[in-house]
Amino acid sequence: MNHAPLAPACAALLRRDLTLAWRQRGDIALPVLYALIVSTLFPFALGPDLALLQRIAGGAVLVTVLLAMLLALDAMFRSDIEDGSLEQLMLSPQPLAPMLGMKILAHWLTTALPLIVIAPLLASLLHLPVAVMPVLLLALLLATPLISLLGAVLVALTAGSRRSGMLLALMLLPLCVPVVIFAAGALAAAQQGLPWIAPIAWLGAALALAVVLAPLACAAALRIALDS
Amino acid sequence: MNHAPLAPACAALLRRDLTLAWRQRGDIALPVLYALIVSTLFPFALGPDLALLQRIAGGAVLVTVLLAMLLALDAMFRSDIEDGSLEQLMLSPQPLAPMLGMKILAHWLTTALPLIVIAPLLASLLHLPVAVMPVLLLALLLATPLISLLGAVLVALTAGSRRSGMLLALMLLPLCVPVVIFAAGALAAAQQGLPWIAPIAWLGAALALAVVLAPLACAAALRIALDS
Amino acid sequence: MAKWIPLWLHKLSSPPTFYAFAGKVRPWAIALALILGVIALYGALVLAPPDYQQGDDYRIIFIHVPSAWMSLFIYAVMGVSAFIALVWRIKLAEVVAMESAPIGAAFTFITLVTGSLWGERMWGTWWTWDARLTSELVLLFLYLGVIGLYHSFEDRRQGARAAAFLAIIGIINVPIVHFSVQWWNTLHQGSTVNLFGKSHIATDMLWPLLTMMVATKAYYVASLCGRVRTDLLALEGGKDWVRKIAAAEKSR
Amino acid sequence: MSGSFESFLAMGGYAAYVWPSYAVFLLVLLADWLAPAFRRRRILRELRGRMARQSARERGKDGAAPFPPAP
Amino acid sequence: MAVMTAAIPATPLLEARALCFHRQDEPVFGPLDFRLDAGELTLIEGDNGSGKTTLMRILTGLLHAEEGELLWRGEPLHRDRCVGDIVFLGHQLGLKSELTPRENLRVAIGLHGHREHTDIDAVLAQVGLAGYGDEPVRRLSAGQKKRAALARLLLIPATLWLLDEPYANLDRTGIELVNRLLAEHIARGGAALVTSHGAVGFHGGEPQRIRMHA
Amino acid sequence: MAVMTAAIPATPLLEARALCFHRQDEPVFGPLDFRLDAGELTLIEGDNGSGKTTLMRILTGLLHAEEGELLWRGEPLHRDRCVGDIVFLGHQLGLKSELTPRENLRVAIGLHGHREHTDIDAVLAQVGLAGYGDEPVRRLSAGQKKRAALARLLLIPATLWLLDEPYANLDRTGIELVNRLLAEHIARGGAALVTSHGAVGFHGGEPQRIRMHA
Ligand code: HEM
Ligand SMILES: Nc1ncnc2c1ncn2[C@@H]1O[C@H](COP(=O)(O)OP(=O)(O)OP(=O)(O)O)[C@@H](O)[C@H]1O
Ligand SMILES: Nc1ncnc2c1ncn2[C@@H]1O[C@H](COP(=O)(O)OP(=O)(O)OP(=O)(O)O)[C@@H](O)[C@H]1O
Ligand SMILES: [Mg+2]
Ligand SMILES: [Mg+2]
Repeated sequence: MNHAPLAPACAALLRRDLTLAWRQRGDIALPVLYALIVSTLFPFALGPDLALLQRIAGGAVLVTVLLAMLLALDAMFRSDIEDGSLEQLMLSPQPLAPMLGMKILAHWLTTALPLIVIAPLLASLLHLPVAVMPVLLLALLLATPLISLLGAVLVALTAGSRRSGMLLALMLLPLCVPVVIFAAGALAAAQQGLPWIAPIAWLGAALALAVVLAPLACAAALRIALDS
Repeated sequence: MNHAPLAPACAALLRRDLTLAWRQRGDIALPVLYALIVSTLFPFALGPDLALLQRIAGGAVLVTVLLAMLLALDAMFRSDIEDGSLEQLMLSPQPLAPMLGMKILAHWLTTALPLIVIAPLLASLLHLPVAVMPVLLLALLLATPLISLLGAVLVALTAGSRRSGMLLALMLLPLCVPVVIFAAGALAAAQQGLPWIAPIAWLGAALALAVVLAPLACAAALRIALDS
Repeated sequence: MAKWIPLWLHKLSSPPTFYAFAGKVRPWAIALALILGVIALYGALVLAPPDYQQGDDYRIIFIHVPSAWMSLFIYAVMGVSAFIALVWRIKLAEVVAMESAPIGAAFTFITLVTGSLWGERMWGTWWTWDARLTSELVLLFLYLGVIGLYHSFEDRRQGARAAAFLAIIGIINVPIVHFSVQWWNTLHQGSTVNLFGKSHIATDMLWPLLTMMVATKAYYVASLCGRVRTDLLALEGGKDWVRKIAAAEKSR
Repeated sequence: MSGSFESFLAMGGYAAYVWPSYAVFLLVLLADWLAPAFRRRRILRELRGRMARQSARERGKDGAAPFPPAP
Repeated sequence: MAVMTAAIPATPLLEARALCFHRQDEPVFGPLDFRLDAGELTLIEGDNGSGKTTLMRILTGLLHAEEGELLWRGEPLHRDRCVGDIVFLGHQLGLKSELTPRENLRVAIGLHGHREHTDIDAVLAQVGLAGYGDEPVRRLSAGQKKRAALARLLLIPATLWLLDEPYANLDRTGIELVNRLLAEHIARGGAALVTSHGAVGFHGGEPQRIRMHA
Repeated sequence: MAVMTAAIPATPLLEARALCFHRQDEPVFGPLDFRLDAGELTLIEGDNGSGKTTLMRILTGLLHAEEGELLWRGEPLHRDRCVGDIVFLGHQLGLKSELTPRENLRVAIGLHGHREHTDIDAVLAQVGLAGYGDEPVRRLSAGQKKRAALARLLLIPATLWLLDEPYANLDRTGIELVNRLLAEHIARGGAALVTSHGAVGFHGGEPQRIRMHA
């Protein structure tokens, strides 16, 4: 008997999730398209007042991207639970936390990354000043993995329950608020030409912590949630 | 053999969908909560500038509500397809169009209605003037069933395809834009104290047409989509 | 179960024993809460003089502050018993944690509403997104999340464990609520009451506040006893002692 | 007395803020106090239902009832 | 066949003539000829992947075969003509897992109509689900779910039963139950097409067989 | 038992002592005692809803039984001790329907490790899926899906196989295939717990039986 070592197992899982995402690329594109729709509808809903749009652009892009991510979060483990793949994963001789870390990574790569890529487009649809763009991207690069990681823990907690949707949203809101506050703080500072390092540094610190702890918490939560 | 008459069949189906929605009420509440989250995050993202918030309130609530509806649209037939219930429905001795009409009605009742109920709350979170509230509600009452009906046709068309998510969003966007334009037009007019009847009347006319045609189109689309 | 738990505690944590015990504690606790509550209300509304700056408006403090304290205190109790529940799988700890949540949510809600009413007068707005207010709102969401998670599982014990996990994660919010006025500059005022040092508040305003604090604690104990009893019935539905109660209730 | 009582009710002109606060406090706690009583009744009712269902199942098992002999 | 039909009628209930099905130009099953009369039971046999499920879905009208003819009571099979007279039980049971068996059956009755002299409670007891009528289907075991789906057959009026592996997941008494239900249905003048891999002893003689070749 | 184990070892592979399971205080199955040694096949029998699937999920460690003891190689069964040595095939096959059988198997190997002297193509041919390796699982028939899931058993190293109704949906050759796989696994010194409703002829003698009572 030769049990599989960790690294190839991680690679196999990551590759599986990416392949699956590619096979169903229409569904990955969904958050991106929702974000696009929102950004397109805004000018229509608010009227084409340039100064107004510019004023809200940073915040609107931020909220839109995070919201689009939340959309996809719910599905993180759903199909794996439904077709029994998660059981098989939990029965494999691998530590669960790094495996879940891989799943979270795959999720971030397939939902957040495309959103970050089109964020400049969204921002320019709303006439965000070009100078603020790098700060927006930096904020997103830190905020989105944070949401993925924290969200995964909550999704895992609700995995075994049936009324998952509402609960998830309920529990996510408190998590999103601080993230949005810091990210929007950085944006606002940048837009006014003030230093914006401090809030970004806070986000970075939180991310570092989450990268270490979230997969462990996620594994624990999943064990609890599926024991029924 | 006594085949079931139409009215009780409609009632049975409507009742089933409402019971299901009630059993999974957490999932129905999801759009509502997403709408709440968005409305809560906006002030964070934009800063608590009262005049600014007031300015965008109407449009933001409109976009938020429609977006939340779109979220739930995708799931309209999904579970029925997965567990074989849709097959059973299509094999029942009932005309498909009224049956689907019932499903659309149930969908509207369970997703749009709660959203409309909390719309005043969302609007007041964003400090929308009270005088505009009735217009907002009227616009939503006409716009949401329109989106439900049109959306159902598109969902039916993409039901059989794998990449349904993206396709759906792509096809929905052009449908949403005019609806948002008219509804936002009415809101803007009301906010400025101008007559707002005309755009509302257009929405009403479109709704009347959609109520008649959409279920038929939906039935045809579903037959095509599932023949594989 | 851990060996070091004293025998009487071990015995008490058996559901039927605790059911009986809570049934005895409850009337005493609620009586204490009512008596102290009435005294405190009298002191608050009648005896305490109007504030020289705020007039009579400040009387909201006698509701707002004890409720705010309770909202944090109950969360701490919930967090600790959630930890015990997860580590030692003690049924009673699960129940105490889960049944604390609705009471805590009630106090949090009261804090938010009274604070808003007060803020409407003092700050000219009923809501701003400052750190204390926001973190208190987050506290409410955490309570609601715990309640929702608990009830969304079919198996109650499993739900209790999942919700306990959430409660433990959320405990970081408690110091944030408390220290937010120091860490960020907020509209909300800082500490005025200091239990161990000198308080910056007149004595005839202080004693109703402290009495109300004790009254709310007593109320918490009473309410918790009632709720735990109810939840134990649901949890132990298969056991004979519960079935006897069920059968007896029917014949009544 | 009635005058002072009225002034007491008026709360120095802030009645609209003070009394709702106290009302919310009392009402919310009252609701919290009453909720378990209702839940208790429901739990016991459901438990009696479950007991009845169980005995129905037992009966079904003993009597080999599910499958009457084929005609 | 020891059934109670008067005589083989001139026009069969269902008839297939040189029926072929292709998926993307790959043949799924070859030309197939068979006829099925009221009061007749037919077994479809074939290896895994030989097209049994596909054939069933064609017969329900959900799938469309381009080649060959399919006649329902002598006329080309079309949804409007056969609908309500055919009931299908496939690999997917068509039960809502959040509803109870009772609620699921009530919906089926609402949609398909109610067969005379049947009622939900009696039928649930008949399929061995007494006491499970108010449990969400999600909580039933695999075999119990299958039984709940079988209960639907008994409650709605339909002449032709299309059963795709009705025996899967059932225990001995369950298998016996299906056999008895089929025998009663046939005796009542109904017809049934059944796929199965197991060796199943039908009541009332040897059924007609259709062999599928992959 | 006509198997090739040297002698019955002192500590059994798996042993259950007075194992009970309750769901919300309702008993699902009663006190159960059994032991399973390496090189032994055990059949779990019971009616629909008697708790076979539940028992399997407990043995995998996914579910937790509060009463009774469960020993794995003499020590209390715990995930860390048994993981990787137990493989489970349940009502849900654990295949991703968008991936091909080959891709699904590759993931399984990545997670569980590779048994010596096996390769995917050979195994696919062995279970009768030659030519279907690159078709998405979604497009396979019910029996073909089951075969793809069986292929996983052959590729990964595990001592104990827990098979929940492995015969469902399989045709005759498929049933024969499962029997052969079981016989080989036993001969190799593995152990298996199998639930089934059908009368199945194992190779190599009569298996031990556990009867579940609802
Ligand atoms: C919605 C608005 C408000 C919320 C959510 C809120 C929340 C809180 C919380 C959570 C505490 C307890 C802090 C702790 O124990 O660490 C507290 C204490 C307090 N609040 Fe508020 N508050 C609000 C509005 C107000 C207003 C408008 C005032 C008066 C101007 C006020 C005055 C006080 C005072 C005096 C304390 C006691 C501070 C101490 O001694 O520690 N609050 N509030
Ligand atoms: N949705 C689909 N798309 C493409 N091919 C399919 C699809 N479903 C089945 N097939 C293929 O069509 C053939 C017949 O499948 P079908 O499901 O009808 O077989 P079956 O006889 O029911 O087998 P089983 O006994 O395993 O249920 C198989 O080769 C299968 O791979
Ligand atoms: N998720 C669940 N929640 C609650 N009860 C359940 C759940 N799953 C199964 N049950 C109940 O537990 C009992 C045992 O179910 P189990 O699935 O173990 O039976 P089984 O022996 O596998 O039956 P089958 O032969 O039909 O597959 C049944 O009475 C069933 O109704
Ligand atoms: Mg098939
Ligand atoms: Mg089973």
